Amino acid sequence: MSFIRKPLNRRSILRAGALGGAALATPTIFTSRAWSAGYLNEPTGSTVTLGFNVPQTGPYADEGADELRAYQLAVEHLNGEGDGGMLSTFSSKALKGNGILGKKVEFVTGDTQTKSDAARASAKSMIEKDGAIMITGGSSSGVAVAVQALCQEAGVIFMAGLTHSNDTTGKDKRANGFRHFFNSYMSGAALAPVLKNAYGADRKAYHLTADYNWGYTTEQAVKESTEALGWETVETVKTPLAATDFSAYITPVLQSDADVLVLNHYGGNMVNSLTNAVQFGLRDKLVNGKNFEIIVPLYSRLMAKGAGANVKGIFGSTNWHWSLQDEGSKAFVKSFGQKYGFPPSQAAHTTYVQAILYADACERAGTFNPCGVVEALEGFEFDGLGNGKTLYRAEDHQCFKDVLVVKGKENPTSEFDLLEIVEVTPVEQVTYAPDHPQFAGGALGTCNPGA
Amino acid sequence: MEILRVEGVNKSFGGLRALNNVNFSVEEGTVHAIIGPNGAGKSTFLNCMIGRLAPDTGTVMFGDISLTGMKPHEINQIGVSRVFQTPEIFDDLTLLENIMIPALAKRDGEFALHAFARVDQDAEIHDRAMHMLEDVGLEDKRAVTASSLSRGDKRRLELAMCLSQDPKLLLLDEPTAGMSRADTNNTIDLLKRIGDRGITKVVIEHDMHVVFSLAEKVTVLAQGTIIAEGKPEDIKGDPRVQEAYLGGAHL
Amino acid sequence: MDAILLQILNGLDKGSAYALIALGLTLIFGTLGVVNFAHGALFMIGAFCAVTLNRLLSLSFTTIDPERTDFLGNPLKVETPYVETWFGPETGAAIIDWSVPLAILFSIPIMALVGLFMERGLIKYFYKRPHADQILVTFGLAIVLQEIIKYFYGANPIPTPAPDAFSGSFDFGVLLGLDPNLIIYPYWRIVYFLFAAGIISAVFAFLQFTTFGMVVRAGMADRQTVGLLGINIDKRFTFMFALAAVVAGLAGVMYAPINSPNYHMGMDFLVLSFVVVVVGGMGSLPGAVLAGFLLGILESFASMAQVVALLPGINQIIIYLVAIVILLTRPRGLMGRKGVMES
Amino acid sequence: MLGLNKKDTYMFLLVLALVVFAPFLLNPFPENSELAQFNAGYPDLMQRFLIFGIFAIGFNILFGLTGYLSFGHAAFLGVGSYAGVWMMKLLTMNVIPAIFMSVVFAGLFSLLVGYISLRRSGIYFSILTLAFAQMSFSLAYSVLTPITNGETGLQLALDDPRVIGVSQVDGSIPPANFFGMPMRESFEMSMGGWLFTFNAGYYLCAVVMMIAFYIAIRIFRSPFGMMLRAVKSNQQRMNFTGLNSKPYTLAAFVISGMYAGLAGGLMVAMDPLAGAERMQWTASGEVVLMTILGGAGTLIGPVLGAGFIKYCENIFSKINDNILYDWFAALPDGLADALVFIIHPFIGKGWHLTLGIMFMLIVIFLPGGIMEGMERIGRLFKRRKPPSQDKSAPQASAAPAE
Repeated sequence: MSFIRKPLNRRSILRAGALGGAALATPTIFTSRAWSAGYLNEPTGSTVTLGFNVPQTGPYADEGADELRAYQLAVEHLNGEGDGGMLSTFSSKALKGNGILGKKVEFVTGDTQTKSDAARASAKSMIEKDGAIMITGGSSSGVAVAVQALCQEAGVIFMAGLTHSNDTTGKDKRANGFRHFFNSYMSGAALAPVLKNAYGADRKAYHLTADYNWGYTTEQAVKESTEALGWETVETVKTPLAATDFSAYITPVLQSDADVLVLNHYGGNMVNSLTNAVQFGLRDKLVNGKNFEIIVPLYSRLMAKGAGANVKGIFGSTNWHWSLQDEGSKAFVKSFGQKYGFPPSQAAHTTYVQAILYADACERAGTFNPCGVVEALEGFEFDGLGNGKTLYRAEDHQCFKDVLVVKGKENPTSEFDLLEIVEVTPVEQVTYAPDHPQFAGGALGTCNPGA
Repeated sequence: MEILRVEGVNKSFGGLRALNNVNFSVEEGTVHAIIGPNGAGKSTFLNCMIGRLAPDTGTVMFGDISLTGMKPHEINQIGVSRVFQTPEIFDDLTLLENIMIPALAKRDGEFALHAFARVDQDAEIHDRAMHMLEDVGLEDKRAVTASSLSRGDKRRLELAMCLSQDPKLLLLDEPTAGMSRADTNNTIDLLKRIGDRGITKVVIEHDMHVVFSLAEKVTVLAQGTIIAEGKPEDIKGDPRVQEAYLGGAHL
Repeated sequence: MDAILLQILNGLDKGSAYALIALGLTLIFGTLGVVNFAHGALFMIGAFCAVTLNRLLSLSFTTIDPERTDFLGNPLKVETPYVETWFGPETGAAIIDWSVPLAILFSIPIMALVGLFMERGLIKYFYKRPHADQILVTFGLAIVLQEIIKYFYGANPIPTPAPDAFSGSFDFGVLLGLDPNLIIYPYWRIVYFLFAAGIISAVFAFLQFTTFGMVVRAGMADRQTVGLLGINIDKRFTFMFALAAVVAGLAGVMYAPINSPNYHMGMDFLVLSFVVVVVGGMGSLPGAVLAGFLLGILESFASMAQVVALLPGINQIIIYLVAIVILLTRPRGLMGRKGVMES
Repeated sequence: MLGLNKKDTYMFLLVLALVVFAPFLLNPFPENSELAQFNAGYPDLMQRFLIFGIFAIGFNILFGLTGYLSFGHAAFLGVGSYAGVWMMKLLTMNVIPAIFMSVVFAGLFSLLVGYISLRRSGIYFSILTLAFAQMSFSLAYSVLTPITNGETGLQLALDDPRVIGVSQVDGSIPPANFFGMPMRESFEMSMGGWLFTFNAGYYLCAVVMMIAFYIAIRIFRSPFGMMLRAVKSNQQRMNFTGLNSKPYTLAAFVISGMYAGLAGGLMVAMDPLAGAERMQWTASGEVVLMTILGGAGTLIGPVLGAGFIKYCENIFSKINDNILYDWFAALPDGLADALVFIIHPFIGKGWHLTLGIMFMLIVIFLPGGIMEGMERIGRLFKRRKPPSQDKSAPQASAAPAE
């Protein structure tokens, strides 16, 4: 269902930019973006415009809608409206609730369609037409990497939304791009010990992997970390992204001597492959005297809903979950829940946090200049945003924080209560060297202020 | 001199023998009619000549070139044009264009990538096409889309298209089918005028009035076999022909 | 060997969906000469009939349970479906559990109406228009239909489970005297195959043995002649369109438990089902069914790890590859008539 | 002028004027007004109008003239894009070699696909092209990842060789440029409340598009173009007229494939990334829609269709409820809520719905597309004037195109 919500503020949007109202009197001014001394889309009026680029059509539209809700909430909080949400629990106190650097926060929205081309087009229009100083959002790695590269070229900051592939802060990292969300490596590193405890060290895993970039990095991460703990990988099979019926890929699993199935699938793929796997009775199977198990490395609660009861008892990892009991999470769930009537998803959380972190960095840097923001975010340590102590590592612009290992809840009390937290894997365990082979290649380059 | 020579042609469709060992030849510069009752195999015969159907056995020689196995456009390029039973014209194009296309095909061959030339500045082709339109009396309608023509006009247009190529041999499949008497007479006149150009013509016809007004030689086909051949006057009286036409009241 | 047997089962199962959709497409093409790009959307609407019935049956009233709390710390609101209070908790739960099979009955009138409205309201004005226009307008309609569904049901897949009674798997291995658990197949997928077979037989029987069907078949062969006989073929064709919609809808209803329905599931099937129709031969009903099963089985084989290792990527392109080979070597498709749609 | 007849010269000049002054024409609303939402005069969208215009013009050479409906043209655009990005990775950031190679590769690929697909006609041809394009898309997305970078899309990197350029400048990838002039360079001009942007990349696109448009006019008016229309009209008559239709259709197919490649090359010249989705069947479908919506077989129609769809995609999708409330701020609350409630499903994430409805309306009521609509409006005005003496009725259909 879609909800129509009135914005709290109904003032008309005044576009920021070199013109403001001052130019009204002057007949003609020629400016060249290449010649101006400052940086691209420098806000000179009383407002600053952020660009929220989320999937509004296509299979991830519901996640996009949740991201958009979180952004609207973040904007309210930044502008000092509402209950302030996580601003009160955030360890940095630079934000004062008067917008960013005294400028009221306005926003524009665009539709990524979960396609690299469309996402770049909509980001470009927000930069070129609406004067957005920062682009954020997205629900897939392909889009994140594509838009991140665009923002680097154009000279604005990109605060990635939901993107889990190693490449976003690995071989495709960019100086102007930052990722708060965790990644494939972290999922593998967090899951492996939990899996070992739950299922033992002598397991044979069968991987079904979505045939695209994110699938590859996730398969590699889970494979390497489980093999390090003694598991054996029997087979890895790639499944077409467009596949809807996975029976042809599930039946060979029945025939192998594997006793664990790892579904490196996300979104609709994950819903279908998990549903199919359960249909084929994999969970009731006994192999080598052990219960057959299924693992979903990256859980999305929104999508898990689509798999219904099939998720029960299945392990996976997630960036954040609304049932966390730290102050930050509680404050966020409360303010989101009161505004919209249901708890936020991890996509909503990471995008909300990204918006806050960006605002805070501008505030601390004292400028919207992307290079200043980059400097303020690099190596920034913070707490109180729902994931405990977190570091924005300077070398690759990846956030390092605790990772949640979750499993499908046996007795959910509501339609939102699908996952339970099994373990909060401490950050040390998921930290890796910037030059780790899974992240090899690529370079940040230098920040680009676009002017 | 023979311009077309058909030897031992057989053609079957499933169990049906449509043409049975047909031997036939056309003298250059004559008008040769093929007549026969419905289902006699006239159209099949024509199609075999023109490469639309491949005969099972036998040869079709045009001069000293064998037409068997040649594609329709290749057959046309060596000088054989055809008028169809239902007019085959370019419905969406103007009359002028309808005639310029065959004229261009004649001049430039089966394929020419003249993507930068301008149709409306090709004086040679334009004049030729206009001339043909005048010949068939359609010059006033040169800018009209062909689909809007009456059936008779379409037929005349198709004829003009074929003539614009100066073919050596013109095959006509019931050129007056479905026409009013007046239109038919016009067409006969037209075809007679073409005769002056020395184009050899093979006419398949139902209407004996047409046949006897035009043809110098008549071949009668019945059940896939040639049953008679000769001058029109001789054919008229041939009892086999009478019989083939079952009473043949209209002979 | 057992692996191949299993893939044949998979192929038959997948092919059931292809065959049902292609059957409907062919009925519409064969009778009305219309290329219907909204046919996938009909399949999708069918699946959402199942979702809707499930929701209707689960309509609930709310009571407050002060013992438990929700995510905001407020007392938990407990939803109890009306049917459970009307028929008692157990019968009520059973009714909800059986919502998908019940949706078969629910969807038939709905799909027939959808088909009727589509044909009378839109398609009939396009009989004489070029195929490109038909494609465009039905494609537009497909977008509109799926956006409407998305507006009401969201973009995420919605779980629509089969009745519990069908949850297990059937052991073919034991039947064949092999080891147990070697060749097992989920009950619901077997049901789907049998259901598809039933529908297909029913459609064929209907066309074969009823006067109505005979007229329609004659119409498919030669529309003008039948029109000349003074038979009102148009009304019958409207009926055929509705029938095709019902077939697509039923395929969708029964498919809902196999993969959770989402608003774009129709588009996912659309291109494939067109390929199926063309491979089978435009306008040939047996061709459509045969090609549906054939392509399903080929697709299943192509996704076997051994095959993919040999020809990387073959699982992604097999259907298209087959289509190209068939069209180049046998342009009228497996069982098509010559000259249909060739210009 | 330029070997065009008078009428075509006027049309060419009109299009030229529209393209040159597009930065003004597309920004009719002052920057601070509520209606600025509907301004389309920013570089990215203006570039897209032209690029998809080129794509549609090329597609129309095949579909509009010969009637062969290809459902796989996006594959050529994709191949062109990949070739273009590879040139930028390997050779230089100058866009000219990239665009050139895009056209060459798309041409070669379309020659292959066309040679095979053109053995069939009608819907069989459509399905063949569709199958080729879907295969290209699927493989580019997965198995061919080393060449295409799969889902992420092929993009530039700091360590690309760029043998006759530089790999990086101060830690940044050098911008795509035309002999030193960066494509993203823009001049802004403000007049009163209006802001106009003149972008280097846009004007490069404009030059290329005008050349492409000029070539299309020449093809339409050439004997070759006439032969292509003959293919559509009656292929049988054409063959019995001594013309071999196969090389004609193949040439048209390859030319339109090269146009698609040109569009792909320009796309990466403006924005150096090539994503696999641009090869998907929906992308091929989009160009079909553009052409038919605009008016297949007309010269300007496809360009208008492309503009129409890209405008919907980029403008409607960005309108959100906040903006609606801003528009209706002056109205009483209840009324504003009601209006927003009514409009809400059609904007923002509902733009697909708007597009779907527009398709249907145009196809139902204007089978000849936008061009037919304009013609009808034109006739409405003409009818009021007394008929001029030199215009006999049939003359109107004399010029078949546009």
